[in-house]
Amino acid sequence: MKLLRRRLLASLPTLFAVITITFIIVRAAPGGPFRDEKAVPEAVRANIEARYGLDEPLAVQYVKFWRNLLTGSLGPSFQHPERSALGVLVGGAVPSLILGVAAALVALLLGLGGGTLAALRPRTSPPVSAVALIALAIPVFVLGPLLIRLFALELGWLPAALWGSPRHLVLPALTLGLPVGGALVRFWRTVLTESLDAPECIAARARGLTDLEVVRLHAAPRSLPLLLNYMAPMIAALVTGSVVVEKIFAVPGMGRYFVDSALARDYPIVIGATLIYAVALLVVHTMADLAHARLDPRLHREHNR
Amino acid sequence: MICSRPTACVIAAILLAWTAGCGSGEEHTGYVGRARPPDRPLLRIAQGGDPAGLDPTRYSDQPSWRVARLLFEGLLAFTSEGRTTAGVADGWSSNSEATIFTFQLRPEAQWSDGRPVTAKDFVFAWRRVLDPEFGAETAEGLYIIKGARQINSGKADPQSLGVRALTERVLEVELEHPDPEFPIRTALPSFFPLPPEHVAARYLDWPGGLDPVCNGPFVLDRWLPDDRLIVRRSETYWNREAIELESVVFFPLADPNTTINLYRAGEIDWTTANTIPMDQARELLRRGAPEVHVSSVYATYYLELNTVREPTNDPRVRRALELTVPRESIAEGIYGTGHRPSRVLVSTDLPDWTAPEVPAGDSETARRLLAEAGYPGGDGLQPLVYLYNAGGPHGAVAEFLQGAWQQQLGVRLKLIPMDFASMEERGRRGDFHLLRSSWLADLPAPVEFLAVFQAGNPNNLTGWEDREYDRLLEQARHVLDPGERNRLLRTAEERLLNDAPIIPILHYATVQLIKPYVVGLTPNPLDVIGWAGLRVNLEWRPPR
Amino acid sequence: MSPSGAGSSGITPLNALLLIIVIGGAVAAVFGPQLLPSQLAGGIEPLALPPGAGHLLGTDSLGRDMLARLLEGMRTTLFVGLAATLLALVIGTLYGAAAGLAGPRADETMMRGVDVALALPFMILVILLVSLFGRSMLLLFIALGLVAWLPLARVARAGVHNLREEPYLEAARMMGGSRGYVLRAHLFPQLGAPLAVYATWMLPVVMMQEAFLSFLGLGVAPPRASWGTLIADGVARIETAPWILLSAGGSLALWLIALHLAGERLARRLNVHRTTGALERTTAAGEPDGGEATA
Amino acid sequence: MTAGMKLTDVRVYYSSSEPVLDLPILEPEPGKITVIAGPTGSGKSTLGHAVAGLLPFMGARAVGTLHLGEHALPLDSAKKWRGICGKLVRWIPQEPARAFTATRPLLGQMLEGIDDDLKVNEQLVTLLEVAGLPDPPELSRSYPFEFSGGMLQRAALVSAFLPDPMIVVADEPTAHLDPPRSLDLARTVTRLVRQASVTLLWITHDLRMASAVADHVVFLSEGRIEAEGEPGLLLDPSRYEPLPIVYASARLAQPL
Repeated sequence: MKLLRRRLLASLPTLFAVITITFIIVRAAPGGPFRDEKAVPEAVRANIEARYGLDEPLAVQYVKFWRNLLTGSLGPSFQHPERSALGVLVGGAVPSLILGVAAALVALLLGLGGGTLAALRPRTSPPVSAVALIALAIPVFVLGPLLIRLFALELGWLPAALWGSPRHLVLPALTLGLPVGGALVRFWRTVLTESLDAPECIAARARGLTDLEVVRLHAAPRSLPLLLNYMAPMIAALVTGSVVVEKIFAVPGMGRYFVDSALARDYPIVIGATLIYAVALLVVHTMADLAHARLDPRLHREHNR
Repeated sequence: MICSRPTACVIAAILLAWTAGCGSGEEHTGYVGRARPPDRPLLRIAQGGDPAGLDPTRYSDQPSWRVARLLFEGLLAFTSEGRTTAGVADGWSSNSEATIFTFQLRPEAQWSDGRPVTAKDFVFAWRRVLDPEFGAETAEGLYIIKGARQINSGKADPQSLGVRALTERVLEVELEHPDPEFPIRTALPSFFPLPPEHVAARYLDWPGGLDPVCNGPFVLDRWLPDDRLIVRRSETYWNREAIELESVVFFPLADPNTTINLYRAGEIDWTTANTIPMDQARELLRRGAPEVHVSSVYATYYLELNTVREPTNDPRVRRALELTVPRESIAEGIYGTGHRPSRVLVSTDLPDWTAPEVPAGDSETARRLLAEAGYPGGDGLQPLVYLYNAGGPHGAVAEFLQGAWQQQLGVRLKLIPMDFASMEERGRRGDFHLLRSSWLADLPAPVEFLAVFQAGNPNNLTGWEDREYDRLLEQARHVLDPGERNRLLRTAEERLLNDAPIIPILHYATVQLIKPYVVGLTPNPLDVIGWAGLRVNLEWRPPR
Repeated sequence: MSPSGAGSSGITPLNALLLIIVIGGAVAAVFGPQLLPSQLAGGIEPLALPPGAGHLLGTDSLGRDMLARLLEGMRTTLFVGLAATLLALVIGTLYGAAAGLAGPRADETMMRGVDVALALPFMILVILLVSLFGRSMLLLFIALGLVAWLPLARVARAGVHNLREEPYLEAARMMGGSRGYVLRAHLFPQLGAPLAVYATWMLPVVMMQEAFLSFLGLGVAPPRASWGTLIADGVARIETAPWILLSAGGSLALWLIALHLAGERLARRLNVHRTTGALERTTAAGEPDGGEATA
Repeated sequence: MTAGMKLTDVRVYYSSSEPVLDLPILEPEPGKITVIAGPTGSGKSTLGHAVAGLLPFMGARAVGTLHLGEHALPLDSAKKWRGICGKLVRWIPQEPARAFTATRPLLGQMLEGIDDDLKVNEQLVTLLEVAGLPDPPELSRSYPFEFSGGMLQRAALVSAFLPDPMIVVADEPTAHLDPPRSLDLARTVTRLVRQASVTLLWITHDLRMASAVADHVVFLSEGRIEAEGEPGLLLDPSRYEPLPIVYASARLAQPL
């Protein structure tokens, strides 16, 4: 599809920029990798730097980095030298993706459900908004411990942390999804309320459609472009939140060691992780655009012609 | 319609749910959370992170060492009390100068592929650690072996290393200088043997994601990075009869609150050194919970002072600062899980070691010294730049010192939290007045601490150098009598503390939680585990 | 336009309460630290005390009065938040207005640039920047501001686009007003309302981001406190000193909720719709969203 | 199908305490076209909403009842209207062209809320013919944006006469059209009314149009009935006192 190709082409400069900016930022940072609490003699450090090519001029390293990248390699991770950085990242990306999707579902379910309810039944709007506001105003790193305290330690219904089964997914997904869901409630309520006042929705009412039919057939399609636009910041919020949530719940994802890798100057991991985040966000953007094009026949037909 | 009423209700409900939970039941049972053994002989361990890798000789982080000691065994091994015992070697001897050591390897020691462990395996592993091309960060640990430093600098042939396999089962080691304690060193993972025929194939990155062939009490079952690492009992370990645990699971948990939550939920049996929140550990200690174990550790928290830059180049300023550190408040108030305030560098827990006298004085003395240096009441002093690596209680210590020195001496501090790499770089440039530091000894020997301030040691950022100090240390290395050696070292430490390029603050301690059904696990200063005899009492139930 | 919402733009008790919380919090943050010393004096034991007679909100883990710490933390966070929001407003407005006034081609390019930038994992870069280059308030608010201006550029551009249709602008231009004059005299005053509303939406976001960075250990450097560092401290001591989290987290939540609601009312009053303009984006095919149904 | 309809004791309020509509009683003649005329703000659109059962969705407070055959429908309840709204009563909005969502095929939207497929099908073909619109298969493939405004307006009209409503309310359907098109539309409507024999309430401020189509005229001003009577009433200023003023305002709104 032409649109897809165009989006992909357009995203290449973005990726190039992300990689280059990240490369510059991490390499401009003071200090280097392989510095432990105990300093090692000069000879030992020289050996390490030679081994990882860190003794070469920065420009050469940059070129080599690109050459590696184009052959699908990021080199070894500095913190885990026996493993390739790409392997580390892919291993971490899978749980992160699962958690992210689960949290997005939580957010969408609560956000769209709550928003629709509040828009259709103005009387429910204050309590729904109140809950949404609270979800918004509690930082994830406070919400997480509170949920653990209640559901894992007091009630014993769910595991306090760790990974491996659907039950382990519940609390982290809630922690990550609730604040985003809260924001979505408020957004969707506003959007839908405006849409419901639109002429086509009033007309649909007059045709005798029920509340939900009006939303499903008219108000929601009308609001869809706005919702799709909202997805990108939403996903960005999830990605950022996962950095903390994965740590609190010991999820073996990539958000968890992003900060640690930066502190340890694990260059391949930091650049690779940033790259993966950028790709993920671009994919969401592109998917949103494609979905929009598909769902809106005006764009759809234009492209087929 | 007003939003604030339901809002208030929900907030109240959340707070209620939360406060209702505070201090639940634990006070009565005496146990920390759920105390119920697993259904099979299994030990679940929380540590702060994943091992860097599985090659025992290559890394120096505590998680790597802990795993390495499960999978591999050196010439000597440790008991659970932290004493050395026979490992792969069942006998050793040295010449009278303690410069040449001969180890006899036990015939029943074998690799997990069934091949016996031979002297050649050690020679291979040690040469590899020192190989410049391999670039191991642990190489310095082997510098005591003759020729090691030259080889590691690429100036000598690896074959020239002072290690020889006299026969399959006899290993001879020649040292740079006498060290009667050398056999203890061989219990450190950087001295462990490797199976050459497997390692040679992936020389730089062994085991590179594969299950390593190993010679320790356990073999790798599976490693799910960032999730868990599982080992199971080895079928080939020479002392396998003494190993009672079927498997051991390591959980890498970065967040101390997560660790204690999982311990409370009964999913962790042992939280290794300092992996739980300090405030909760303190609270549990106060309550006298029997699951809390405090152990000293051969480590010291100290500040490095810049002896090159004004005004800390003046020993009187340094002594004034040293005299007014509120050590008790820091050790007990900020730390407070067995940490002991201290004015000396070498851990006072070391066996057969007596700390030197440190010049006495109070805050009056300190003010006088400061005035003599030309800064009465802190007049004329710019704020001193204090670098520390953010994280843990280092910020709290810095803030506390800031308040104390301001009040007692009129000395102001400019606190600069940094990440470790940046701090090290800035420290190396000498762009600071005070810098937070600490030292952990791998072996119970005073020289492990004192060598840091010998000329040329990269860990000394103070710029302080003293010929006499270096001479005393060098002399002590050649003395075989322990009493005489310690006397020389004590004199050296006294010189160091008198000149005060550093301000020792406290000796560390570790705090760990061990479930009541775990038998034979004794926290010790070297933070090592003796796996023989360690078991989980599956029948254990809380007494009524 | 619900019946219940119709009357709520006046001074109702709730609105008054919201104003008191929002403004009172800000005033307390600005003037409170002068009245209560929040820094450590010597001779205090590092001990977290529960709320009591001497300390209304208890003390923090180093024995400092929690109320004083809280007021100072609020000041820091509000300063960082406002500075970042202001920075975002300035950059966003100028960029957006420039795009809106430029020709269609430049406009398209400039907004595509915003799209691209929005696709960058910006918060991740902020984490990276702060963790690599140390913790300073300046870096913090610049980094946060640089993230926040992007959506504002869209608001500003949409505003300009709407205004461009207005006849009086055309008239002003016909009468020989320079582009700068037109901007100053007509556009910026008109953009004031939506941007003010947007600022009230942005401030909480920026403040949450500050808190987030603090939890990662990337917030302001001690001895300075911020709302975020206090909450992070409270979370770490949630079991042994819950009052730290209660007062820091509770006050932040209360203030943010009040700000949200106040912003909502302001929006209603100024008749700014969240969905119009703000989130409008030219789609991939270049069609404006939700256009006329007629062909 | 013709049956009696009657509005009683209607008062509708928006934000202010003054009712925007205050009708003790209104009873249009069944099977005829009743024009509701009046200047902007006279409450005539609100009257349309009231009859169409839309008041609950407009954020209004309302009292009053619509009597429809044996049904008595309170104006402030959406629930009681279920099965009436869209079935017995249908409504044509001010801008019929905007009555449809752009992203779904037109025919589906025209038939929304109608379940009686077979009967409708027959009727639909006839009505589409009368209105000069394409056949159903074509309509089911096409999206609203592919039609002209006039066609969409007629589509909205057709939809309003399906399947067999008692009452159709047309809220200024010609407001956005030029005079020739208005007449065109008016003719279509008249034809549809005769075809389906429904009661039509035609809300407009275009007096000339009103006089052309009306069987009966109700004149609203400030929410109250000012005058009522024959269509001729509209064009004869001498017969009723306040009319010239209203007429003048109507003139201003749409110069003929």
